[in-house]
Amino acid sequence: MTLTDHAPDDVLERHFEATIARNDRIEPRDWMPEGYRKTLVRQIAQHAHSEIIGMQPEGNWISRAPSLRRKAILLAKVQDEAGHGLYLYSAAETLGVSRLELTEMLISGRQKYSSIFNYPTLSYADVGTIGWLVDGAAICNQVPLCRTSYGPYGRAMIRVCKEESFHQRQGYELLATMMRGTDEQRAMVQESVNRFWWPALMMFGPPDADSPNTAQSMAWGIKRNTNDELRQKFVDMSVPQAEALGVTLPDPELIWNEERGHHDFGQPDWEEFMEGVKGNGPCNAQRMAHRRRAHEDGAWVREAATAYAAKQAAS
Amino acid sequence: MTLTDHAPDDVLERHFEATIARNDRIEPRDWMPEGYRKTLVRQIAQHAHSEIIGMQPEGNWISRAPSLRRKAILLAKVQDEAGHGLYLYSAAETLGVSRLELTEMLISGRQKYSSIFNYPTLSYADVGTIGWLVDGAAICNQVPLCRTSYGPYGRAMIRVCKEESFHQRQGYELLATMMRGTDEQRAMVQESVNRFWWPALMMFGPPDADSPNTAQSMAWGIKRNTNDELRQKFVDMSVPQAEALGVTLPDPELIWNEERGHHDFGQPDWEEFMEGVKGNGPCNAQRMAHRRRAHEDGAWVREAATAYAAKQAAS
Amino acid sequence: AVTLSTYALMLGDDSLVMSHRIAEWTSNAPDLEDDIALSNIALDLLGQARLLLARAAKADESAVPPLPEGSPAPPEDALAFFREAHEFRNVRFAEVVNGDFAEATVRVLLFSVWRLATFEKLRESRDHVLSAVAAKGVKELAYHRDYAARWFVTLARGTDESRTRLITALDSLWPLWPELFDTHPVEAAAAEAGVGVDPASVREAAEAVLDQVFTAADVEPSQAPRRSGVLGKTGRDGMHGEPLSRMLAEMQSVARAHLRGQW
Amino acid sequence: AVTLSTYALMLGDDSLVMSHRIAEWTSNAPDLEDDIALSNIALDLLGQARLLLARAAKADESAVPPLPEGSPAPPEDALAFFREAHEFRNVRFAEVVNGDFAEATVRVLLFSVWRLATFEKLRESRDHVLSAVAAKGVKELAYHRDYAARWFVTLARGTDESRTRLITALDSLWPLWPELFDTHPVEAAAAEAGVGVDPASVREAAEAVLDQVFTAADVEPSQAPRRSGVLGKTGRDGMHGEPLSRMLAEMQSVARAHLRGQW
Repeated sequence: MTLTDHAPDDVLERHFEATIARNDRIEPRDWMPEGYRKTLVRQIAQHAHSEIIGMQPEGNWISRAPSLRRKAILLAKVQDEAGHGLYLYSAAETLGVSRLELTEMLISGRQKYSSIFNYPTLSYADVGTIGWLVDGAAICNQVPLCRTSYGPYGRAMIRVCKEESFHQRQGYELLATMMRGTDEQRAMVQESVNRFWWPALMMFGPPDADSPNTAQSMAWGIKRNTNDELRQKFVDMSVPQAEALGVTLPDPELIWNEERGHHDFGQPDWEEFMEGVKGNGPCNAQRMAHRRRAHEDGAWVREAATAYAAKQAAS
Repeated sequence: MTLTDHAPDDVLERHFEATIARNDRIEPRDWMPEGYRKTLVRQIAQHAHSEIIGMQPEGNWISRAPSLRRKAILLAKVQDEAGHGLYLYSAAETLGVSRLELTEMLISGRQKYSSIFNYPTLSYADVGTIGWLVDGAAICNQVPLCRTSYGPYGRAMIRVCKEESFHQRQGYELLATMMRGTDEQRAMVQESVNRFWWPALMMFGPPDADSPNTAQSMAWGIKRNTNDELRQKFVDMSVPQAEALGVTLPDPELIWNEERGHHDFGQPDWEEFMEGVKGNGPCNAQRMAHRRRAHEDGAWVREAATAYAAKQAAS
Repeated sequence: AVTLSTYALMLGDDSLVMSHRIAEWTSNAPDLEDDIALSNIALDLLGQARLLLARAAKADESAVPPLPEGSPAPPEDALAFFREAHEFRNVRFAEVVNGDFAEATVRVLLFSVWRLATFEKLRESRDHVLSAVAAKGVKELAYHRDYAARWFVTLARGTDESRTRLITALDSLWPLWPELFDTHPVEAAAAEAGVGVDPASVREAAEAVLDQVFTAADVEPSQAPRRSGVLGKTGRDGMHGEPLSRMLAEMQSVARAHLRGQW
Repeated sequence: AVTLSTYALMLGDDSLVMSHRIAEWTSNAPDLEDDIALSNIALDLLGQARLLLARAAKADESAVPPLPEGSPAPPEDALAFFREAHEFRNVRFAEVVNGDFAEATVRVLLFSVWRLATFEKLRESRDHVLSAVAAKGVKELAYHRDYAARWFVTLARGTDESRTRLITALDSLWPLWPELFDTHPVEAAAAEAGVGVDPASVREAAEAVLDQVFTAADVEPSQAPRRSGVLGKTGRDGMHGEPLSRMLAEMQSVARAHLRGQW
């Protein structure tokens, strides 16, 4: 008999809290508070949706990749994002929701995905910049999640992070190669970095003062750092990389603060961020329409697979 | 009272034949033999369908026209083809069939269009070659039809021919301009002419010996020349134009025959021609699918227009 | 001269990109009459684009991308076929990927109502080329507007399906409507110099015309919120959506494959 | 060497063009597993294309389009990004515009069954590069075939709609099946020289495999007649359909905009 089966709620709750306190993992069959479960489902689903929607901005350039090697790298990367979506939906499924339900939540707009993917990709340099800055920011967000209290999520994140850091290096390498190319290519890289720097900073979410759910998530061990802590870490990490690359980060307030031992930096445009969250960003409608169409176009295929499986089972 | 209303059939028939013999026009309200009507509907419909399907091979290059002037010329030309379709469907409607019925005959494959449009357009030179050779062959076919015995058809043809000869000059002028350009452009023109020469010869239909309907159509004054007569005329006309352009017509048997006062020339591949007629040409499936899709996509619009008109009439 | 050039480029790019999208309807319209009408609209806009781009080139030759020696391409072609997406200054409205016929109806209606209000004022431009383009354009655009308004009312009052499609199309394009009336510094300067029109100054006139159409169609104005740009930048700044670079890849492919080509 | 080069180009172009079409499914498949599987197929084919085009370039350097001095593009990229449509030697089957998922299923099935039969023999090529590509490719193609065959049976035996769509797809692609087994003079010469495979020699093997799949799916072989070429020429002669030049306009756009670009 495991503890889950018949123990009264307060015993279970004490057990849950002790597990969290020990930094041990909660597993699917363990008892967990409903709020914990809901928060996790929301967070994992949003993360999974982000991987799936995130296939579009980069996928936009697969057909135009300027060398066969880059085409292979990009195609494999977008494929990995589908794979990440798959792990994460599986992790969410251990909490009792199906992938189909979650997909419908995405398509109907009831669940969100990362706003970064509502920005358009406008040149091939964006493939590199997304790798470097967007995947870089994602890694800062996600590395702590490898130690998240929910087992399946944490294990999924370990795989995801390993691949993401590979993608980040590939993105950086593309930009570095382009910087060794023509003047037009260097200008393309700089322009791309100008566009993605601020949206990348937004990926850590609003400033801590405006992020009411952070405390509970941290208490539950779902989240391990505040938004502002992670954002600072990302900035500190990116500055020397930008220097090595030879690009300028488009923030006049960006400067090393000897006293803090960190960089000071400016604030992104949180109003534009909120427009994106509300659905009014430059590509929200396009991303949602694409996902909805793909899902609807696939309905007859999924039905056929179900019908065939049923016939096989019956025979 | 006109002759049509109550006169017995043999009187009507004699009147019809006398009109034909005088080279006068038969008009919609005149009596006509059923075979004459059917032959005309088939021929006019096929001609109208050819204009409509013929929009596709050239339309394929509107989005890629290499100068703004050429883009305007090409767009206007394809638009004219839609206009020709319109005149011709109207002429057919005077014989008691509706445009919608005819469109459905086209889409279901029960009526044909000119096989030339089942060849693909593979370079911008094809826009010029279609103007020069395909429109040129069409004009040879159509000029005599301006004197065809059925009034509305003849009058439609007068308008069509006037515009076609304008298109032919534009096509020739494009090729002439390209021939003054780069080596690649000259090669492109020659390759295009190589591809379209034989299909253009096929536009006059099979050799007279294999064209059983010609005699009746000529007796009725629907057709004014045999296939081979028209083909000869086209070859004789094209040879000096090709020379002026600086391209070679891809027929080793092509040579001036002093005795006949005409060019001798080789035979096109009539087997390939028949494959096209049977639906197996390189683009038949694509052309039909395009037309079918456009027609089906427009169904709700046509329904809305009908519903709106009915509401307006009722109020 | 740079102001005039950039201003003409903005208007020219709107016309060129919009013309390209409308021309994609050729051989795809619901009926022959509409195929012809849409080609006609595309042709009118293309004609405007040629004159406007030529004006942009003449006002500031440095705006024209350099072509290899021996290229006979006129400057308006160099501008159309040899700039990258971020150098295009058209409003994002013009570049959106085509939808169904309801979308084409709304697209032509909104564009022509906006552009007509602009050209009515632009007839007074101190620049004789711009004023001539506007004077000719006003007649063309009035025809485009009337064609689209007729279909707008027909679809709104036709069947349930056509009404639903029309309203969906209106909601899908409406988020880009406010951007048409944003005043870019170049437009402000052009207006100041008496050669151009401040877009903000024509909003009232344009919306009054639209309201008439909406009323005739018994359609409520859309409530769809404005689509934001990227870091506050939109089409006029060269900040576009993803579809423009794809459109240009196709549009420019033949011209770029033959750098010294004669056409 | 010219024979070997052209033969490798033919195989390489098949893989490249087919890979491009399959990659267009990315982010569009009916389910994540299929998105991943199709990307995988596209990646395998792309890998084959790179090796085959590199072999073509090495066997005959004159086959490689000249690039401006300073271009660091490797020869396989020069071949992929700087040839015109008529210089591509792929079978027309590979270039057809994508349809629905049934079409993707039939496309991958027919292509992989054909190519697998070819590669099984090509493993014996006297050319070590071709034999190595074939040896590796056989495993990849067997996976592609199995994936497609599974879906072929599933769709055939799933719902009425899926069965209808599958048969429609089979009839739409079948007219290009016979062309896969036409022997081009270059292929005949390559087979003669012991470096290539005569396509005609693998038809029986390929059709035997297909028949097994058809039987499992309870589907009759298609009766759709062969699609003719232009003046007897088809893909292997550089005579393609309209879609190829559009595909290339997109595929080559970035590479061509940066003639000296480093990527």
